[in-house]
Amino acid sequence: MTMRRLINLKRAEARKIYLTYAVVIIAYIVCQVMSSTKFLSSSMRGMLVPICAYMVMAVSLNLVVGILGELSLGHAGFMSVGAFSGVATAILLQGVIPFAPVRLAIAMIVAAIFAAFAGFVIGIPVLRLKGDYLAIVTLAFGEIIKSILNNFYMGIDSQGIQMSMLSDTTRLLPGGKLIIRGPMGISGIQKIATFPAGAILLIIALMIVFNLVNSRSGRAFMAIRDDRIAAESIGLDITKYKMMAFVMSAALAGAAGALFAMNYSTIVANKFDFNTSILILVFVVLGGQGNMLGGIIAAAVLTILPEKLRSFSEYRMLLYAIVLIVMMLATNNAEIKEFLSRLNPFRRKEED
Amino acid sequence: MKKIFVSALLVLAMSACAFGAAFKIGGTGPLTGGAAIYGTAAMRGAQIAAEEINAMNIDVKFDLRYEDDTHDAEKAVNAYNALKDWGMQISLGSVTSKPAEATAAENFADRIFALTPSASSAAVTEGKDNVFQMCFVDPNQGTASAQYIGEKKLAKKVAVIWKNDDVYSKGVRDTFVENAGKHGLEIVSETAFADGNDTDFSVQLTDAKNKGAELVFLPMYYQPASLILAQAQAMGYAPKWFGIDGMDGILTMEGFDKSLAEGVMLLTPFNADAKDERTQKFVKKYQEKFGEIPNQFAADGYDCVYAYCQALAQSGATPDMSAEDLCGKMIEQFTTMTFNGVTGENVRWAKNGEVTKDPKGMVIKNGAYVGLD
Amino acid sequence: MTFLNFFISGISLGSIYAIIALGYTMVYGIAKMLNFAHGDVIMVGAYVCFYAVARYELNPFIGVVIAMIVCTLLGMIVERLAYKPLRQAPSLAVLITAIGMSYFLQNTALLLWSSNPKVFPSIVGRGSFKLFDGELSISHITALTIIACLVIMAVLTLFISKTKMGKAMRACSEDKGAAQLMGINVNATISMTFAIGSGLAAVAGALLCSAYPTLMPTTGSLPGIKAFTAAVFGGIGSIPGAFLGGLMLGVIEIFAKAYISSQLSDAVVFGVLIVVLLVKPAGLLGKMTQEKV
Amino acid sequence: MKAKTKYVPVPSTTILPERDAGRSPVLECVKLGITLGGIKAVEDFNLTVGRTEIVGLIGPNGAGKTTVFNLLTKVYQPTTGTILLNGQDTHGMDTRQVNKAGIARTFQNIRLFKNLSVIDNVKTAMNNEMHYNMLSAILRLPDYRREEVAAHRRALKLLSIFDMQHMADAPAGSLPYGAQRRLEIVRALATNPSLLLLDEPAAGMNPSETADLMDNIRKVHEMFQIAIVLIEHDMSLVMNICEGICVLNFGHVIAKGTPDEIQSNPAVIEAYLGRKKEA
Repeated sequence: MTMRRLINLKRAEARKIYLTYAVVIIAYIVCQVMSSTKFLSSSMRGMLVPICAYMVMAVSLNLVVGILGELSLGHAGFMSVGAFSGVATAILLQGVIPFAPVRLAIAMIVAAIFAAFAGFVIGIPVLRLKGDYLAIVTLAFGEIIKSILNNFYMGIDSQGIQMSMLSDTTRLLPGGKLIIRGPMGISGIQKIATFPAGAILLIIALMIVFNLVNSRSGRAFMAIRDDRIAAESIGLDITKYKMMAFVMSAALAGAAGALFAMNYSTIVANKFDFNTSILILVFVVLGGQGNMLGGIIAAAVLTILPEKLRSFSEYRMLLYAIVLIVMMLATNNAEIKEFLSRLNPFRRKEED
Repeated sequence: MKKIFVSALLVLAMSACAFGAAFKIGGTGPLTGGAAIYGTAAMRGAQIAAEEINAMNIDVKFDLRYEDDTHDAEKAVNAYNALKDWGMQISLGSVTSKPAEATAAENFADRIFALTPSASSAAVTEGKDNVFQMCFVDPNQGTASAQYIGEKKLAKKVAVIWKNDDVYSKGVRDTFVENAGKHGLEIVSETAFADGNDTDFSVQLTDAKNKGAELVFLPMYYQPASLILAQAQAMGYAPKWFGIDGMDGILTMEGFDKSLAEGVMLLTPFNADAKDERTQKFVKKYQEKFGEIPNQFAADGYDCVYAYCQALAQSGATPDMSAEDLCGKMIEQFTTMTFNGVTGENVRWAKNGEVTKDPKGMVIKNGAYVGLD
Repeated sequence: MTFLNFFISGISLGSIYAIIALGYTMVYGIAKMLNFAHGDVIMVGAYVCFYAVARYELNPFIGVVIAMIVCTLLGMIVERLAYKPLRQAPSLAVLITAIGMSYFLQNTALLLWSSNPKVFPSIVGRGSFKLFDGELSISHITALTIIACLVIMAVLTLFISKTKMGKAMRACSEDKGAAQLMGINVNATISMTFAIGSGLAAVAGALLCSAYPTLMPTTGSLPGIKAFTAAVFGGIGSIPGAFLGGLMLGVIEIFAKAYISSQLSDAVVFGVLIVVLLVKPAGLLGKMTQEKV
Repeated sequence: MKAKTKYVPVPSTTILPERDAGRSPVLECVKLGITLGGIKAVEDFNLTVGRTEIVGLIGPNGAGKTTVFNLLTKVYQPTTGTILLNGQDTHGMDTRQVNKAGIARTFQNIRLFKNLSVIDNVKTAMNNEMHYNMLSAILRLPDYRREEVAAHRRALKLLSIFDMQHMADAPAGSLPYGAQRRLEIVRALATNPSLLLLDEPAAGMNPSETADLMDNIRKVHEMFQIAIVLIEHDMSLVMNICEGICVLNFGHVIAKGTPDEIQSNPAVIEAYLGRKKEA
């Protein structure tokens, strides 16, 4: 009996988890079918992979913001570390592993490891801080990562991998190839990221986060979020659990970064700036903190929305801003919520 | 909401199909965000050209559409796909370099011919037989600048200030530095800046001044350049200034004190003050329509559409052809034809998509460009 | 002497950060929200001032006053429409709304004033004070910015400690609920804070663009983030802290460029910020609040 | 109604209940003191608690009672003095380590994990007795299942002490006030403490709830055979349940003894009870 309860852990919550998986899988099947029957526009088809990457980013940031309860404003930094290390790995493996999906998988794993390491290094100082101060330090680290990658050069020649900072002093031997070129980033990337790969990564990310949340670690994260002092008083190691969430989140962001980068032929560090970090935070907040499905849907909606607004030409981004503000007001203001629910003729009875 | 949407669609549809069969030509560029000025200018230049051509009594008609890419590779690919959905047959690529690299890869894969007005990095055309540039490729600008300064004996000791997170600036700077020695130049000071710290240049200027640079090379766009000139004047530093095509536009900034730019030299293919009829006509039209003097981006956009016009007319292509068929015809035309436009006479293209035209050495005198030489 | 010149440049840049940071820190101190649209209000202020001075040829100081009025109204409208309905909402929701507002202002400016950069006419001319036979020069605008900063800081401090409204603000910053029970109109107080913060933004805009005279719709966003960093650096919520943080950030940035690497200066600035926060987790002048158990 | 505890002196100048006299005390505070914001919030605080003793900590508001708890649990680090827990000096330990060493507490203003379910609140407190790692959790390996099942069973058992097993799945924040207080005690017990600190467990309860609480505290004491220190203003509860009482005023201990002794202590009556009667 206990075992069954455990699998069906907290019925309402379990329902939500299964619903999330179901929505993702159904959406994947629908998109895949529509895509292969050419029913989907090029525009939508082109966005499938980045949407998957953003969804994984939303899930990953939700672990820190929604579950652990700490604000991070530098999440794009981990995406960036993942993108660069992942793409570099894929390029290095180009001759070794001809089968692209395997190369992609390895690249994503390497990206996750690099990003996790960055998360760990950053976590050491960051996690001693609280609230807005933690947020500003994550912002600072995001900018530092960007700044460093903008000055980082890496190439390969017959003597192995050469690296340099500030300017290209790798002095590659003839036949060598400069892979990361400072501010010019990486060019000529083979586009091996695919929609199925994105969907699989998303499912894996969801499994990791959901399973983690329903374990002793996840309970510890949420306990720290709800009341740090009480959490300490029952013997939880705050720093350890914060670090765990932070590193796991960074690893997922790294994998997402690799997926994202390998959907384009070129990538630069400036792409992963403060604005991208904020965009991902918007997904999380709009979808509801701690609500994975909400974050995923918000990621899709906010990625597609600016594209659908193209017909408004120069008013496009203005409308986007207005829609964003209105959505925030509608989902967070009690009176407006009430007003909207009165407008809805199919209003169901009060939820819970 | 719905009404606005419908009417917006109507307006678009009307502007599109007013001439019956037309070539669908599309491009992406930053129309919003920090780089909006470049995309907007290129789009407007192209619009004027398309309008002029459509009003002419020739068979080639254009249906032009520009999409916003906010100077971002991801959004550029989205914009490109939106154009593809619309039915784009030939492409103007992207306005800025990094987005153009991303869309060029799509152009290559989809076999849609592209002629980018101003994306100048070498990686845009590299390895793609159907992507061409209207502007100089960055490395050439660096080489040409070094050569020019060396040959004209403008200076021996040179300082370089470049933008560290910008593909364009970096590309020009790299070849300039590489070739400087060859032309007898000594680079005494090399400093950089980036987004977010592009307001104060006292350190860069002091470094150049203290190391005795007689000439400062500014491979960058005109907006930071204008700040550099103002700050140099404030600190009493007056070397020779040398810019590249991105510097063009500095004189048209509203409120700019033109005396600051006195004596600034730049290599640019376009000069809004040129006396030839073609340029004057274009500048006049642009001013009438948009209330501003066109910069080099606008001129590049304008020339792109005219170059297409010439190529399409010569190849006898018709708007009912598929993008792939047009692509083949365009490759054939662009590698063989010679084009005269506002950004240069006798413009030719190499097989790899790079343009060959004479950069004009300009110097700013009394608030206007005067040809060097 | 080069060192001193760099120092002066740092102070000059820092004073701009400081004046922007004052607005951030004040709103944070009272409304407990990071108003990311603050940088864009600065941009609006600069544009209004630009049009008043360059197009309508008004006296620069009248231009600044007009900009202050416009920005104050703008601040109050923004607060009323976008932030007030979220008074009870989680702080992150307000943060995101502020970011939406920032996009909104930027894109409105783009439509109204186009993306073409405008060159801002300095409100005090481009001259400078020369010291030590011209070896050392302090531009008028730097001097003015620092004086403006000090005056604003002094006025704000006096306002907050002496006036009734100021006391109400302090009460709200300590405990909104208790302030309400004491008969303070919390909503009005917060609106007032936004009004003052936005009025300051107009001054900051005029000074920012006088010192670094190109004006674009995105002009406010990056200095805004830097200034926000400065506010945290000095201890967010603390008015002298914002001043000190701004100046220090400017000096560190210039020194990092001059003596470490112009390419990595941002990384150095943020690195120093991190180190400072590790040593003083509430910023230079911030107060560490102990949670009551 | 209540068996009177007999106190006997033990070698180290303190007295302990007769049943604990042969065993080392669970807690010994020697000259404990702390200065907060320039004020000596607690000074020269000495207290010895026997293995299974129930001690009441009373005193007027602001006397420093909660501060003593905060010192014991290292929310504040004491400026002077030593705390020996099970004979081990807790100097340099933090809250978490003190908990591992055997102190669990509740809070004056309830501090539950409001968004977690009741049973998850309890299971979170069992974290230190679970050992499966993150990988086991993500892959749901056998050790994850085994330990989770065991934890679940034990959590239900603990909840049933307070008759709360039926509300296991409700969010903790949605519970009525009294239930929240009880849940805090269950959560504290789940960490297997040897000393339980209860900070005003009956605050805000009506007399019948208080009576229930009293029974529950006794039940816990009997079941787990642990020491309990409680801060309480409800004198009937304190006098009924506590074997030893320590009275604080202005950060100083003004009296120690059995309930009878305290009730008749003139200093206490003057400082505390007396004033209360006048009021």
